[in-house]
Amino acid sequence: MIDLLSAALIVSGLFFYFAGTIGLLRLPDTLCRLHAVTKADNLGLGLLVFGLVLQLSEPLQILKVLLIWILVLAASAGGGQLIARHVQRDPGERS
Amino acid sequence: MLETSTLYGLLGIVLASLGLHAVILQTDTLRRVLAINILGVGVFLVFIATAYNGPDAAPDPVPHALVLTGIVVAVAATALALALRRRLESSAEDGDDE
Amino acid sequence: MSELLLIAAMLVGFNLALSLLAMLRQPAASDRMLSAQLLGTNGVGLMLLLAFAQEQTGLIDTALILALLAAVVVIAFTRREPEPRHD
Amino acid sequence: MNEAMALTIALPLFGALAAAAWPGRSSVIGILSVLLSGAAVTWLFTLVMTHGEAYQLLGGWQAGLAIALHADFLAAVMLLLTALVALAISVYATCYFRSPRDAARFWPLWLLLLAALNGLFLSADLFNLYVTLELLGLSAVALTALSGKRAAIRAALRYLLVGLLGSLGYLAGVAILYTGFGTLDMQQVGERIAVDPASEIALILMTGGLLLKTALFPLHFWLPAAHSNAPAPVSAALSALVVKAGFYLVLRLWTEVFAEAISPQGAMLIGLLGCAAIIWGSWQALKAERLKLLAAYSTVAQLGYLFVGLMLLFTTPMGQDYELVLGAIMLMALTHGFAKSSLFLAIGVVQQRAGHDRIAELDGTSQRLPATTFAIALAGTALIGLPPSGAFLGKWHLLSASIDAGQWLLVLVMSIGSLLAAAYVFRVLGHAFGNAAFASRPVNMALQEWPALALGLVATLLLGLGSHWIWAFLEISS
Amino acid sequence: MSFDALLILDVLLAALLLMLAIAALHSHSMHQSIILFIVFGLVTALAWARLKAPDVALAEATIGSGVAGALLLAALRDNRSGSAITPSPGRPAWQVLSVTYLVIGLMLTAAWAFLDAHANNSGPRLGGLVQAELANSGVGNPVTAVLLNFRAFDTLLELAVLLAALLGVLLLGPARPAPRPAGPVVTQLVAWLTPLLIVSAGYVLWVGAHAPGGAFQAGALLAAGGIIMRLGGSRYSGLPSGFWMRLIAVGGSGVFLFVGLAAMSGDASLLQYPRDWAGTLILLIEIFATLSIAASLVLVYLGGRPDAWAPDQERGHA
Repeated sequence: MIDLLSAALIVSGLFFYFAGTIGLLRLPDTLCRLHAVTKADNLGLGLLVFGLVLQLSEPLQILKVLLIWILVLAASAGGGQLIARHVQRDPGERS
Repeated sequence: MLETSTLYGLLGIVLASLGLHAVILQTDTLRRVLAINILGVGVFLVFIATAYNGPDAAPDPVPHALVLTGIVVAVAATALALALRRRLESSAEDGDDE
Repeated sequence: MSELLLIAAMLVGFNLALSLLAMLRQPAASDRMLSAQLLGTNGVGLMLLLAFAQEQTGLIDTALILALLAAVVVIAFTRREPEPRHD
Repeated sequence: MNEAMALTIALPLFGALAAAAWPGRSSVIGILSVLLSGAAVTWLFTLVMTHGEAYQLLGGWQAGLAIALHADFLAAVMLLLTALVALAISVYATCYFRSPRDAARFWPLWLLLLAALNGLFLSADLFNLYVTLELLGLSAVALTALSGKRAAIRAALRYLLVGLLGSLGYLAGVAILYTGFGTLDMQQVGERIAVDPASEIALILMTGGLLLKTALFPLHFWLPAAHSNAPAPVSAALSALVVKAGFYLVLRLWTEVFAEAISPQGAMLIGLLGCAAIIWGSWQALKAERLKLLAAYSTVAQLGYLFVGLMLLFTTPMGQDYELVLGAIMLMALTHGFAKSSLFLAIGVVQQRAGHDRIAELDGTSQRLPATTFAIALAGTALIGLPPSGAFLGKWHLLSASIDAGQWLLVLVMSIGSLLAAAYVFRVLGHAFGNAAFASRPVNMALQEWPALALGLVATLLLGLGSHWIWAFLEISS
Repeated sequence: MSFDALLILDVLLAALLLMLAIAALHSHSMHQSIILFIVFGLVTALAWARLKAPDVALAEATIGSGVAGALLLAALRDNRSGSAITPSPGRPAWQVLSVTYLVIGLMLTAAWAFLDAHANNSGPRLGGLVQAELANSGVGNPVTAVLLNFRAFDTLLELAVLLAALLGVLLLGPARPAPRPAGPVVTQLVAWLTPLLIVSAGYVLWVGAHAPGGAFQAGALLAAGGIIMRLGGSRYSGLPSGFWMRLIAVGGSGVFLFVGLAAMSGDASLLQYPRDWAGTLILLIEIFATLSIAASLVLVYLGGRPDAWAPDQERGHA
């Protein structure tokens, strides 16, 4: 049962990973890409992380795996803002 | 069937050759530094590939330690090369003082 | 289960390659950073999957460190001194 | 015995750390460390002479797992050369780097370089040798850049990239050897080596990497700029010691590790490159307009003799003749070490006094700097290979070995090389003993003139007249 | 089935590394090259993980990709002409061709020799010896045992190499000027990342005794903390000044050498720790090594000599 749930989470995580990359390839404009891509990606990693956490029993390991997701979320939130600013500073750079 | 350690070992040799090729032919210092680093990674790959003993056995730890040493040496050399380059860039206006 | 993990790892590997292609197609610096961030997330995911698939818990630490460094690299990428224009 | 080996590496390393931590006292710390490590080397040398080879497994682990240190006669001789030349250079450097700021920059790196050299001569582990090579390379590069002049920085950057390429080539060979033989211990690898692809390609990669670092023609392109743009004491160390380290490793690898895998064609190739180095280096030295450049090209040529000797080593059958050639190589290396450091230190004095080192404008140097001019003459005698210098005997034995082997090309090349060397040395001396007034700055430089003179005397008199002990000892130890 | 997936992953990683290497070496923009190189480091770390070398993966991520990447990004700003690409003068065709043929020849020979050596290596390897002596080494992680006990002499000299590079950087002129104070987002990020990096460095150092990790990875993590502090506008990244700065930089090799010499009593050789004390001594050495490595990496990141390195001297010569 747990294995099944875990597998389902991992598979849906993969789906969002691919969605993010396809967004990066297909969306027309940097800011659009920024929002769509980071969201899809973080969701992908999040689902993956929760799928994997179900396989663990040791609290420290669970904590570490969850921390990974939080870190990536925070980094992409900060990074997203910084990149957005970079784009606004150089509007000519948009493609 | 292609064996894992063979695959990575050969990859290492190809990467090292790419690095060697670029370090001889490129003229830009930064790119040469990159090439040296990639050459190094190629050599490290050969070490780690020969340490690999298949999916179920423990690998040989000695090459792992050697590569760790190699990585630190590589970053030290990179730092020195970049500092020399910085000095060269910043004194470019002075002209030759020799 | 471990088969699923391996296949998942393989698929994330594919995704990593796709992201790289996306990155090589982008000329602008900000897009490069975005793709690099994406590559980082993929790398963290792949490292985690490898940790579970190969049953090497030490790799969880590595994934954690990668996640931390991804944040560091974001700062290093975006924080650039004022310089003569046009990059 | 074991303490002596450990101390020869540990003392300069400790000195380097102390000199880096207390830059204000770096000269004192530096001289003290050089003296102490020189004492350790002397101790080790006498131990090797009296008790024979020393061998130690570090950490007390078994062979293969541990890094082995090994002091045989060859290593002991190289250590002694390094200690003596280092002492002279250090005395010279206390005056050369007068400002505390320059001294603080020079001493820690110089001591690191000495630690690397001593470690390289003693180590019997293929990967440990890589680390010593890198330590040697990075400290040598940093010292080359010491003057901060643009030409020096550029030469240092190129020296660094070439050196890294060389050491990575060496490391690639080690990786292949580990794949094939599963060990890093030189002795164990030597036992397992065979005529197989792994041994051959490892031989090519490691030798190629080291030749790049040793600047054997045509891989010498980086050397003249690096050696002629470094400060005088650094140039002396680079030419006399650092390039020798690369040759020493090639000699060791060829005779101890790869002996089985080396083909006559391989030995021939090295010999031919040596010949080309002799002719090309001497010719360029003759054409050089600056004294330091002349000395640097002369190093290219002198390295050629060592590799010619290496080839003869592989065409000579084991036995007394073999020892004669090995002794001749050692004598050539020693003589060049002392002579070239003497020459560079003397050039440094001239350069400081005259403000330049353009050969054509150095008329009359002998009137103002008699001791330094004498040192240049002594060094020149050794470089040409005139009696009574050590190089005379060395060349003599190399020539007779070539004649025995029927290698007439070598005889011809060595003769031409000596003639060219005579020409470039006398060109310098001709100007130095000229009558024109020598424009000089009044500086008291006694402490700087003496080291060059002492080194020159060792190269010509001591090594020439006392060289029979090398062969005497080689006979005992074999 | 599962084996196939693994093989495909291996081939994918190999192809990625090749693509990244070629792109990094030949891309038109240097900025792009450096980003590609950092990604190359990331994928290399994955390859190490795949080859069951987690210690190396950790080191590659922190040092090979992280710190080296930061160094390269900083170097990119040193260009006089901004980061604009100066079209490099091409090499003559004969040079390109001959070097290419030479390198291809060398590559094929090396590949042939590697395959031959790999197929015939049946002799004993060092891994078995390490396992046999691991219980006597004082630590449980075999890689740490090799680095700090069996082959400790390598590691001691390696710290000396780092010191040589640092001293070289210091003599090449003044450090880069401190960056402008950062904006709120960066300040915020730095404020919560730095403590995390310090904690994780401590964790990696401690865990290295029995699991992947150790002084070099920990040192690089601390250095990463120092580097982002610098990027956030701090001048010396919290390093003390003068004597203490120098002492931290040389402390690692100093303590290592001191312990190694002190162990050398009676019949014991250099670096032969007393067996009961091995674990403690290794931890002691690793703590100082971590601090030294971190300080050295931060200092080389500054690109030159900070005034704080030897304030007395700088004042005397100003």
